[in-house]
Amino acid sequence: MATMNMIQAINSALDVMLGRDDNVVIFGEDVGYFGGVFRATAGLQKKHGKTRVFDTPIAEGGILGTAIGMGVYGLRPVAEIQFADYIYPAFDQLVSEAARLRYRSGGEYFAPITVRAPCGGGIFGGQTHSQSPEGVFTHVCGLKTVMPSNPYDAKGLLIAAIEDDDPVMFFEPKRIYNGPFDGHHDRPLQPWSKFPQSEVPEGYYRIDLGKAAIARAGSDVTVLAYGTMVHVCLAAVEEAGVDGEVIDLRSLLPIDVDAIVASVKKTGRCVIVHEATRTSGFGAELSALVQEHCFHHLEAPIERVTGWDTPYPHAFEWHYFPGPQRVIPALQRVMEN
Amino acid sequence: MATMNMIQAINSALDVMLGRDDNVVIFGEDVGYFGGVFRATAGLQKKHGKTRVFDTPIAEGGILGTAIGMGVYGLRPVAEIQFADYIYPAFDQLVSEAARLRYRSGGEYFAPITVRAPCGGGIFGGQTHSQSPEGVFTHVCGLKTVMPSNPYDAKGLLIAAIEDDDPVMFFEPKRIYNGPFDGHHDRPLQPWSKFPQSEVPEGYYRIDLGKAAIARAGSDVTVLAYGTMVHVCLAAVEEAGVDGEVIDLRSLLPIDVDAIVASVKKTGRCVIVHEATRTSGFGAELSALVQEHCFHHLEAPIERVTGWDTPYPHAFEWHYFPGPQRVIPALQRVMEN
Amino acid sequence: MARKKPTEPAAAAPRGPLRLHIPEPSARPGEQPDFSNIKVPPAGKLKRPPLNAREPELRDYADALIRVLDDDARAVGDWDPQLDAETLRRGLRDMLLTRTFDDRMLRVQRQGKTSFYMKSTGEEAVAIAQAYALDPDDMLFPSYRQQGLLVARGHSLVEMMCQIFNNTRDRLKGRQLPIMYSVREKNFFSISGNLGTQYPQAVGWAMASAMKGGTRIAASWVGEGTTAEADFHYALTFASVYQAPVILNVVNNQYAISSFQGFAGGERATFAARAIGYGVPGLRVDGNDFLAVYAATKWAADRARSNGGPTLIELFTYRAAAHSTSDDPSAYRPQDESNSWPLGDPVERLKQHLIALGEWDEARHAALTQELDERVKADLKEAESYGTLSTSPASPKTMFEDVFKEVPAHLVKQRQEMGY
Amino acid sequence: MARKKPTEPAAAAPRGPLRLHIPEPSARPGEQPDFSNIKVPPAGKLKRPPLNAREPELRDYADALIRVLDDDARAVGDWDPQLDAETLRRGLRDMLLTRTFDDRMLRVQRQGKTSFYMKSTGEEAVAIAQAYALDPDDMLFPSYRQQGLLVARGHSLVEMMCQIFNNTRDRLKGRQLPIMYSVREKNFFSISGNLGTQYPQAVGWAMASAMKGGTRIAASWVGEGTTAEADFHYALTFASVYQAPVILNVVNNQYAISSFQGFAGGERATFAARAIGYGVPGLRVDGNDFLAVYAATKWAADRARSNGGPTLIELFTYRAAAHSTSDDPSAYRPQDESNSWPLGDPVERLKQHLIALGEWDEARHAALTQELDERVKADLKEAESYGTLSTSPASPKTMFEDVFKEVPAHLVKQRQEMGY
Ligand SMILES: Cc1ncc(C[n+]2csc(CCOP(=O)(O)OP(=O)(O)O)c2C)c(N)n1
Ligand SMILES: Cc1ncc(C[n+]2csc(CCOP(=O)(O)OP(=O)(O)O)c2C)c(N)n1
Ligand SMILES: [Mg+2]
Ligand SMILES: [Mg+2]
Repeated sequence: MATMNMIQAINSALDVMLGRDDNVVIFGEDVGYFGGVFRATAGLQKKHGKTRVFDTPIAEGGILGTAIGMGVYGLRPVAEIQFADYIYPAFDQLVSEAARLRYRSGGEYFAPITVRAPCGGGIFGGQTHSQSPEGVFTHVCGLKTVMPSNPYDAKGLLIAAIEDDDPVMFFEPKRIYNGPFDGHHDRPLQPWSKFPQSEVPEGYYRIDLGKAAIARAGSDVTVLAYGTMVHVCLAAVEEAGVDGEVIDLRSLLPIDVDAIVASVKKTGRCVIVHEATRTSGFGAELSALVQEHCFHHLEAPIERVTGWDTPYPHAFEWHYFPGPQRVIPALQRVMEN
Repeated sequence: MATMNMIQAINSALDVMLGRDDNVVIFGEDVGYFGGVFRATAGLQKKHGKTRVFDTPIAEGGILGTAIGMGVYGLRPVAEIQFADYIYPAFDQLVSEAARLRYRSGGEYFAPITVRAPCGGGIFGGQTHSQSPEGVFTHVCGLKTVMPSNPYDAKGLLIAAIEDDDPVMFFEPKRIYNGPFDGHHDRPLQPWSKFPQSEVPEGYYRIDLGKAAIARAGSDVTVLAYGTMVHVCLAAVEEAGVDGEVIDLRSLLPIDVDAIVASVKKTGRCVIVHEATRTSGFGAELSALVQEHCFHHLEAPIERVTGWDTPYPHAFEWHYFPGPQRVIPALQRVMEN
Repeated sequence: MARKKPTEPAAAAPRGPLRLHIPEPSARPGEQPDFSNIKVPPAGKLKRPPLNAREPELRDYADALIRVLDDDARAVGDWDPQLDAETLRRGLRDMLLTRTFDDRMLRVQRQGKTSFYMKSTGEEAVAIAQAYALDPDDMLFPSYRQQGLLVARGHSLVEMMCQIFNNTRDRLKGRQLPIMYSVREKNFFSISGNLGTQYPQAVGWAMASAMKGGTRIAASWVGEGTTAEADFHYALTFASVYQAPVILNVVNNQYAISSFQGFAGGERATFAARAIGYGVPGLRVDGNDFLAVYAATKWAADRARSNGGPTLIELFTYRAAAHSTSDDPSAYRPQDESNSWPLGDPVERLKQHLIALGEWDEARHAALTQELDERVKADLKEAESYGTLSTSPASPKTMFEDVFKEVPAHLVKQRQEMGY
Repeated sequence: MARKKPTEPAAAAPRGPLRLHIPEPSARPGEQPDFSNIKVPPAGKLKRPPLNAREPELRDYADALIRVLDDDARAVGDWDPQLDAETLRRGLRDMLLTRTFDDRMLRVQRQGKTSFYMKSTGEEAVAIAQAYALDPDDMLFPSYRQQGLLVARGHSLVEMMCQIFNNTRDRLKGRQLPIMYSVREKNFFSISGNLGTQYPQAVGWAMASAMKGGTRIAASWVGEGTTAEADFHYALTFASVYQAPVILNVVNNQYAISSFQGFAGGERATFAARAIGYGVPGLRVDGNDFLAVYAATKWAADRARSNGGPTLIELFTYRAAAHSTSDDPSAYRPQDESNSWPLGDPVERLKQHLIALGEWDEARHAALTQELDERVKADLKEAESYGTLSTSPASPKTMFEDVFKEVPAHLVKQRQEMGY
């Protein structure tokens, strides 16, 4: 066991997999010699060599196009997209190729790639360093989409993603790389070392994709969240004095419907929280699933608390970010019903 | 008044706008001399000249990137993407540029572009000539998304889209270019000429974006659909013997919430139908909206009838296509509650 | 020279009006075909450069046209690969078989037994000669118009037909549009409906082969129209940066559906010249000259195999048939344009070469033509016995498989909803 | 020559093992800076070609380096634009003002008054000289490192600072990361955070100008690292096909954050050479030579204005500062590398040229430096009086505006939810 923040846990997962499997290769913009703009790959090129961990041209579509080809050869490419906001140039290779290859080739070929991308706001990155595009990928059949909320999960899920023979979108909420952020931007950030999820085994372990975690058990209301929002919701339920059951989805696709349904049937209430824009965000799918499975158990309308349907405005970060000040009233509204 | 099928109505809209506004230009792959693979621009280059209607390189991202630049100059570009399945290479220019330009420039610059793209299946086009990606664009703030279901609406909505100063995604269900298809693929196709919506004024008229239409008034259940599915749903309610109120959304964003809510509050039941894959499709947003606004009026769970979460399989077109055989049972289920 | 204030409008330069240039082909329907703008240099003039020549020394090859077969159908010059007669006859047979297969499948589509077909008529030398110049274990990332690669590698025509019919023996389980083959045991990659995506994938595959210290190289094909897509640029950039062992082929058959190659930039430069800016050798080859295509490809393959890096090859040819069964070229080009194509027909040219060598004659050719026709008919008969699209396709039960390695819960549920 | 069976592995070629090439810069931290691989040709040797020269005649310019200022700081050769002393002094002033602004804003960011800043230190000649060579109504599609364009066009520094502070006078309403300017009245396009997207947009704008028979041309800028993006390829393809009146600039400052230009293909060819494959002229210019940059840009502008079509210009320079305030170059390049840059510093070189002309001296330079420093300080004082990011930003009420032309119902609702 060691104490790791989220970047260290991700670095450790990559290091472990590079050591275990000769077919794992890691590349992306500035990930090689420099070790990545968030230092996620720091030291890995020095340790594992220039052909295992290397820099690429600035061409996200080329990064993922070549990654697919490497996967077809038999490698397990782990590509970094420097910011999730820059994944769009690679959209065609993801949607038309990585996601479709196994199907269209009758299983002859597939793309066992992992795409790492820091996502989310709260770091004053402005509209092109703050986006949460995960919802789009959950609409693309053939892709798996994952977002961890803490160091322990980040390492276990990333190892599972790398070992997965399907393409996995692995989104990393950059706001919580160093510590769990609960939305109280005016308070000092607590480092991960103060939290149990920073206790991370140095070696190999995996957390299977598709299993949610109960971040906090409760009986009043089910709160569905992932990534940074898990910590926001944990703070919000405490401050609202509501016995909320906070479910950390961890994997959006496949989604752990059973865990969600079991909880909502128990609480009869549901609040869904994500940082991404509201309209057609993943919260919409969650809301539809919950009402389809739990219609007769629902005692109040399902609430969605999300980023506004605008770009992420640099100066208004805290007006945009769905923090406790927005989650708490939603919790209170569902409890009133 | 003239009798037009959907292609003729679209061609007429383009012709009218080329005539009315010198700043309207039309371009795309094979749209110039040849007139488009679906003939939507047939005759327009000959009539309006080579610099108003022209062919482009095969580069969807270049087509929309240059379209944005033309829009910044002051033109009103109408770009054709040959199939909606091929829009992904242009995704970054749409999401990061067309949708964001007005916002990030404080209103100094904007992209008054219209993107036409034939979408949907039912023509044995296989997985890369059958997709319905509209849902993805409704998640992108700054884009408007439209899908007509008949010639009259197609012309009026397309003219409104071209005149709109915001970027508009204009999806054309290719299966109904020649006639309204109700999902009964074993029956002969009825041409548009047999239906009143083929009565189309030759001149200028517009249908404002954001207003739904009641395709069929009813009191039992609200059926939300757009494009080809409107015709499938009309057939399904008749065959199910259910007094369904079929709402043709026409515009997905902005969405006519008032029309939807008024209907569901009246019927207490709702079935949502689209051809796109289910998970995180636009049906999810519709379901979430309906339960948020009509929770206390709902007498049965909202049902979604959609394409399966797989690519569109060439040989199994009719197993994939959500025809009456799948809409009818859904109608019956919601009525049972 | 008068000193001018730079911020004033440049006096020297005329101030517009600016004009937009719209490319225009040399002839449209109703007009006489006109290929006068195409320069056809004599065969055999160009030297075959050493394998280790650096790109700047090779620039002329991007603007030239590598040709081996002269007007008397003789193989001349440094690029003559000196293939033995047996190989040449096999090449003739494989090209003819590809053409026969295409003709038959077109009819089958016209009969409504399937939904779609695409011919490679006039371009057979590209696929056949290039397949010969590569090793059997080299990986192929084709577009939809290199069916000849499968013929050259001896793939079963019946299997190809079963895919075209989406029948019970379709290894792609009825999922794909006809001709979107995938044949792993022939190292033939799954064809994509999205243009150009295979290009960077081929580079990635080749990078992997190099990372692993392997010996296999990759080759990929796009049409000249597809060079405008991002994937073309990605592929050349990555191939150049990492010196990947890959051959990137541009089949310039003059058309992209209705658009002549001017809309891809062909009015301003050759497609082989695109390589120059990446420091990659660009070879422009007579695509209807079996020997030239073989020789250029062999050079590029040997270079890649000896860690010499990537090569871009433009195969200059002509799309003699319609783009696909959904297309009618008479709407955008002169009816008989293909007959005026200055570089002739690849089958006819190789046939004449063999005859000139005394290794072939009309009688044997007629016999071969008939033999292949019967073979294809027989294969068709067998394939149809497994069903056609209009009859019994493969089972829909399988349509929820292979979206993911294992069928996830939500797809099991959907399959059950469908009643399977 | 032995006749070989082609389908056998090629005997001639060695069969691997293949190796993957990973580009490596000449020096890393702790090592001596090493620019020995950079050839610096003497100034004044190249002829200035006629405006109507066709691309093939211009190929040498893509591998050359256009230079006007020689080692004695004298303007020599055919490319000397013969600018008058007044213009040269203005150029010096604008370059120095840009540098002073950058230095001050860096401090402001370090003080926590804003979140981010990017300097253009060492690259000032690019923006200033190019702005001079264009007309004021020509449209500029810059990247984030051409702030000098605004300085050259006389834009208010206070306004720029207000954007950097996101304060109450920020015309971008607090929405954008600092330095992502948009200044319509200066024909300066909105800077995008997504690399390269402005390149095809500039081409589209230029196409529109040509469609309308206008006189205005467009210019756009990307860094050498960004040339790997799709938009670079789209821009060159469309510019070539439609012969758009546009100047496409590649600022090769040797680095893309931590990656040296070899990862963009710079080990194999110049970035100017990319133009060749599109039949577009490519000019490679000493980017730290104010006169050379001016002259090459003027040539391209005059050419475009006279319907001569697009030009690609590679501006060969060096990023002397960190990539941004989020970056620390000491982690990936030798500490003092910039001092060894063989093409010197653009401000110093123009200063020496003016002194050599007898039009400038150290005393005046010192005075100018102090004047500009005071001006920037004064402007900063005013800008701060309108607030900084850490104090009062513009009102959040506006954050729902401009997503669409009119605020749609769902955004009105969300604004109300937010309490405005
Ligand atoms: C990304 C994408 N855009 C558009 C299309 C539609 N399309 C199919 S083939 C074709 C023309 C391709 O021409 P070319 O690359 O020259 O190949 P050829 O057909 O001549 O062999 C087009 C535009 C597509 N399949 N994919
Ligand atoms: C599409 C996209 N990918 C990645 C980034 C992250 N990024 C910002 S600047 C930069 C380096 C650009 O280098 P270069 O093009 O050489 O310009 P320079 O910074 O040297 O002026 C990168 C990778 C981005 N902004 N957009
Ligand atoms: Mg072609
Ligand atoms: Mg750079």
